Amino acid sequence: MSDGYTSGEMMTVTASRALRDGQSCFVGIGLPSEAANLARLTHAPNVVLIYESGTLATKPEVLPLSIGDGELCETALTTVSVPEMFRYWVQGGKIDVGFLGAAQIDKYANLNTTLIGDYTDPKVRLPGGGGAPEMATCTGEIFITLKHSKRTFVEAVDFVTTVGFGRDGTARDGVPHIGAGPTRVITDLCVMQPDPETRELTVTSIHPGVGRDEIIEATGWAIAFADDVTDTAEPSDQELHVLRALKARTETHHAAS
Amino acid sequence: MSDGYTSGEMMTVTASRALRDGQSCFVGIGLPSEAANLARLTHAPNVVLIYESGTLATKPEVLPLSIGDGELCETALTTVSVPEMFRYWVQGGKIDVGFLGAAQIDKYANLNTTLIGDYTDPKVRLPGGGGAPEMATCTGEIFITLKHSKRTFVEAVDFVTTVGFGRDGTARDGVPHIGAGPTRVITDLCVMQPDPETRELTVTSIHPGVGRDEIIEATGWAIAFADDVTDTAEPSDQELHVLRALKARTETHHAAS
Amino acid sequence: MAEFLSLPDAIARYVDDGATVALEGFTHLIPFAAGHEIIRQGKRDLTLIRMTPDLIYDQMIGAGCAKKLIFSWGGNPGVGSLHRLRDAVEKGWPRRIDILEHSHAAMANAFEAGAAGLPLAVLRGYIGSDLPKVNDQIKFIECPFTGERLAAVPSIRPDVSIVHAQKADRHGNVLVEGIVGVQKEAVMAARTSIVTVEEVVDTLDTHPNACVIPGWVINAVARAPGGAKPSYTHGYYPRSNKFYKDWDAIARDREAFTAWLDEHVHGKTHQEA
Amino acid sequence: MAEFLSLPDAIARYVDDGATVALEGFTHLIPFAAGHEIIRQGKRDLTLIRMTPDLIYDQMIGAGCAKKLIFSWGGNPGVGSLHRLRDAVEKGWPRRIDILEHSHAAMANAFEAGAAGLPLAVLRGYIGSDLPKVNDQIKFIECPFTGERLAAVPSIRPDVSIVHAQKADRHGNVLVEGIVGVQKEAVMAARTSIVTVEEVVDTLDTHPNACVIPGWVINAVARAPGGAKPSYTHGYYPRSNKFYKDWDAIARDREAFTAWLDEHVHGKTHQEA
Repeated sequence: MSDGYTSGEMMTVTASRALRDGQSCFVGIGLPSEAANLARLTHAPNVVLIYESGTLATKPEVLPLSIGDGELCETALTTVSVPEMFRYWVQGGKIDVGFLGAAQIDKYANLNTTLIGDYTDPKVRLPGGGGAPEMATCTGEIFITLKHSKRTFVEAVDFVTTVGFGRDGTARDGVPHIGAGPTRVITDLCVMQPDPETRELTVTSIHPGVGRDEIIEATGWAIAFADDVTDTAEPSDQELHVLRALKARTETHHAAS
Repeated sequence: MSDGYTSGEMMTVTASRALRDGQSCFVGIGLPSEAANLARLTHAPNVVLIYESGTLATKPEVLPLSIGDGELCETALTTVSVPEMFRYWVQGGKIDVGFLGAAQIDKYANLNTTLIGDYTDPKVRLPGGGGAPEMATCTGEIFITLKHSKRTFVEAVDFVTTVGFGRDGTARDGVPHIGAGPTRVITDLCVMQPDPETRELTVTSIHPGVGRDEIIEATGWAIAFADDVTDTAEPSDQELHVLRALKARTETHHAAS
Repeated sequence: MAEFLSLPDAIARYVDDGATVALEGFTHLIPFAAGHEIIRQGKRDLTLIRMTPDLIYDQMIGAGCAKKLIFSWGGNPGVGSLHRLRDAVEKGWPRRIDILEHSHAAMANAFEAGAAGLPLAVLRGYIGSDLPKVNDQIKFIECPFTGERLAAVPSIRPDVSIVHAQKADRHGNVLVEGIVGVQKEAVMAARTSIVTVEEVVDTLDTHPNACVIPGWVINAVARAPGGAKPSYTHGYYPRSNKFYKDWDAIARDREAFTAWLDEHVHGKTHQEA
Repeated sequence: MAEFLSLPDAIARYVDDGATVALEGFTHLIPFAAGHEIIRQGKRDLTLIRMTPDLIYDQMIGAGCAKKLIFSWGGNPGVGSLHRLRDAVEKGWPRRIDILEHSHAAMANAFEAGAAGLPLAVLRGYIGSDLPKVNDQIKFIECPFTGERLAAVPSIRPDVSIVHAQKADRHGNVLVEGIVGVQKEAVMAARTSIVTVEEVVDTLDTHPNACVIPGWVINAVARAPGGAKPSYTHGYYPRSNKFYKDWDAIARDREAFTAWLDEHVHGKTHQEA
C-alpha cells in the first residue's frame, strides 16, 4: 500500500466511483454514506442521495451519525413520511442503487444483520433488517461496502436478513419486478462481483499493493478470481482531499454536539 | 307554510340542526354543504367540515361551487392528498357523519347517482359514485338531504351506487366495521328515519304547514309514518338571517368570477 | 432527470395514439393547456383516466380523442352534466366510448398503489354497491389474518400522466401546493410523465415537507402560464366559475361545441392559448 | 377533541399495564419525556412497538416496563448495539422479553394500513429473507389480477400511540415538521393517543399542506419542552450525538445503567426532566 492513503480511504474512494452522476441512491449509514457523499462532492454532483428517514436529494455538509440527523432534512429537496419512502420510492422503483453495509456477507452476497448463532439463542444479537430487505429487491441494483475479514465474509450467513442471490444463487430467478441485486462488493482489499453464471462473488479488481493471498486469507470461502482481474485505480489527490475534508468537518461537528 | 321562510330554507335549517357541535362531517357539495356550513355558523361552531378534495376543518366564507374551490383550501386547517383523504380519514374511521345528496333514493335509503334506466343503455347518465359509496359505509352515520318528489323518492333505485340498507334492508347486517348508514333523510317536507326493525324509511317529523297527503303524494312508495311523528321546529330568525347572508355572499362571490 | 420541452414537443413525444393517459388535478390545477394541445395534435383512441373527468375530458371526448374513459365522478361540478361525455356514451357522438367506473376511494387507492409499485390496491370498499356488477375490474379478497372480505382493484399505471403545478426549479423539481389531489401519485404511477408549470424559478423556496415531485421521476417539464384555466392555480389565479357555468350551454349543443372548439382550441396555438 | 393534560396525567390515564404502546419518531422527535414518565410510573408488561427502538426503548426495557418488543432495526444509530435490549433478549435481565421483528418496509406499511383502517398491509417484501421463518405474522397472498406473490402483514393498531411534535394550537391541532417518520400514522392507527409538544401557540401559522395532526384524532396533548432530548426537534434544538455515544458505556453495564436511571429518571419529576 502506498504511503499516500489508507486502505479505508481506498475502499471509500473505490465505492464512491461505483456511483454514476445522476443516479438516485438509497444510502445506508456509515461506509455507504461516506462513499455516496464523496461521489456527490467529486465526480457525481447530480447524484440523488436518499436516506430512509424520508429525506430526498439531500446534500449534507457533514456525514450524519444517524439515518435521521437534522442536517439531512435541512439540506434535502423535500422530506417525505417513512411510509411514503418505502411505498412510493423504494417499492415504487424510483431508486437506481441501494448502497448497503452488513455485519456478515456470504458467497452468494446474502447479508446478515440479524444475529450470529441461532435465532432463539443468539450468540450476538445484531440490530436487524431495517430498510435493507426491500431495498435489496426493489432498487435497480445494490452496492455493498464493508471491510474484508474472515469473520465478515463467510461461506454461508447464519441468517439471511437481506437476500443477495439466496442459498444457492437462484433466489432472483423468475421473480417478477425484482432488481438486479448485489452487482458489486467493495472492500478494503478488492472489488467483487457476482459470477454471471453461478452468482458466486468473484474478485474482479484488486486494490494496489494487495496480494491475492491476502484476499484468500480474509475470505471465509474458497474465493474465485475472475479471468480478467484488473488493478483498482488509486485514489486521486482531489478525491483524498475532499474525503479528508469531509471527515474532518464531520468530526468537528459531532464533537461539538 | 309560513310567509317567513321558504320550504328550501326549512330543509336546510332542519338539516343543519342534525349536526352536533364538535362532530367531524364529510360534506357533499350543494345542499349538504349549505346545511353543514349553516350549522358551523350557528349552533355548531366547532363542527369539523371535511371535503373530499382533502381540505380538513375548512371554514369557507362563501359556499363552494365545486368540491375543490380555492376557498376550501385557504380556510382549512390543512389539506391532504386525495388518497390520504380516502385512506386515513374516510376508511380510517375518522369521520362521524357523511352528509350526502342524491338523484334517487329508495325506501331502504339506497342512493343512485349513476344512471336512470339500464346500465348498458341509460335513459339518463348521471355523474356516478364519487366519494359516496365508501362514505356511506366507513363514516359513523349518514345524513341525506334532498327535495321531496316522486321522481326522486322511488320504490327501488335503478342502480345502487351507494348502499343504504340494501334491496331488502339487511345489507349492513353482520358486516364488520360498517357504519350505521343513513340515520336521517331531511327533505323540504319532512324528516325520515329508518324503521329500527325493517330499516324502511319512515316519517318521524313533519315540517310546519305540510300535510301527510303531500308527503304521500311526493313519495314513490307507500310511505309509513312513525307512531310518534313530531312537528319539525321552525327556523329561528337567527338561522334564517345567517343562511340568507351566506347565500347572498355566495351569489355575489360567484357572480364576480 | 426532467427535460424542459415546449408543450407541443412534450405532447408529441410522449402521447401516442392508443395510449393510456391520465390528466389529473382534483378540481384544482387541471391541465387544460395540455389537454388542448392533445386535441390540436389530433391524438386518437386514447384511454383517458381521471377521477373527475371535468370539462377537460368533456372537451377531449367531444373532440374525438378518446375510445375509453376510466373515472369515478363525471359531472360539471356544481353545475350539472358533462354533455359531451353523455352524448358519446348515450349517442355515440362523435364516436362511441367505453366507460369503466369506480368510486373515488377505489381510484384514489389505485393511483396510490400504482405509485407504490403494487399490482393491486386493497380497500374496504364497494360494500352493497352495484358498481362491482358493471366493472369486472373490481374483485374481492379475504384477509389472511382476519378473514374479512375486502375489495381489490388493479393499480393504475398510465402510459403517460400529465399534471399542472405551480412551479419548477431549473432541475425540473416541481412544487405542487394547495389541493394536491392525486397528482403526485399519477406522476409516480406512470411509465412517463409531463408536468406543465406556471413558471420556472431558480429555487422552489418552500418548507421542509412540501409536496415536491422531484425532477428525476418526471420526463418533461413544460412552461404553460395559465395552463390550468378555467380551473385554478392556488397562489396564481382563481377558478372561473363563470366559464364552468357557461360551459353547460356550449356543451349541450354539438354545433356550439364544435364552434367553440374551432375558435378556442384549433384556432389557437399553445402560446396564444 | 384533544384534551390538554399534564404529561403525568396523560400517561396515567392512557397507558395501562399490559397495553400495546407505540412511542414513535423516526430518529427525530423521539418522545423521551413520555418514555421517562412511563418508567417513573412503573408501567409493566407493555408490548412496545417502534421501528427503531433507539435509546428510549433501551431505557424502558432496562427499567423492566416491557414484555415484548415489535421492531425493525434495534441499534444505537451510528454507535452500535442497544445493550439493555440485548441483555433482555440474551440474558433475560431484568426480565426476558419476546421479540417480533420486521423489516422497515413492513412496519411502515403496517402503520400506514393501521391509519387507513385496514386489517392488513400488502407489500412486495421479504423476498428471499429468513425473517418470515421467525415471524409468524408474515404471510403471503396472491394478487387476484396478476397472480404475483405478495407479502402481507397485520396492520399495527396500538392501544396507545405517543409522539412528540413541535407545537399545538389551543384546539390541540398539532404541527409535525421535518423528518415526520410514521408519527401521523402511529397516532391515526391507535385506539388512543398522546402528543407531547414543545409549545402551545395561538395559531400553527403554517403552509397549506403541512403535516398537521388534527386535535379531533388526538386524546391528550401535553406540554413537554425539550421532550425529545437527547434526540432533537427540528427548529428547536439539535440532537445530542454526544449523549448517544456516551449511552454505549452507560448501557453496557447493569449497575451504571441502574445508577443513570435512578439519577436521571426516577430522581426527577416531569417538570425537572
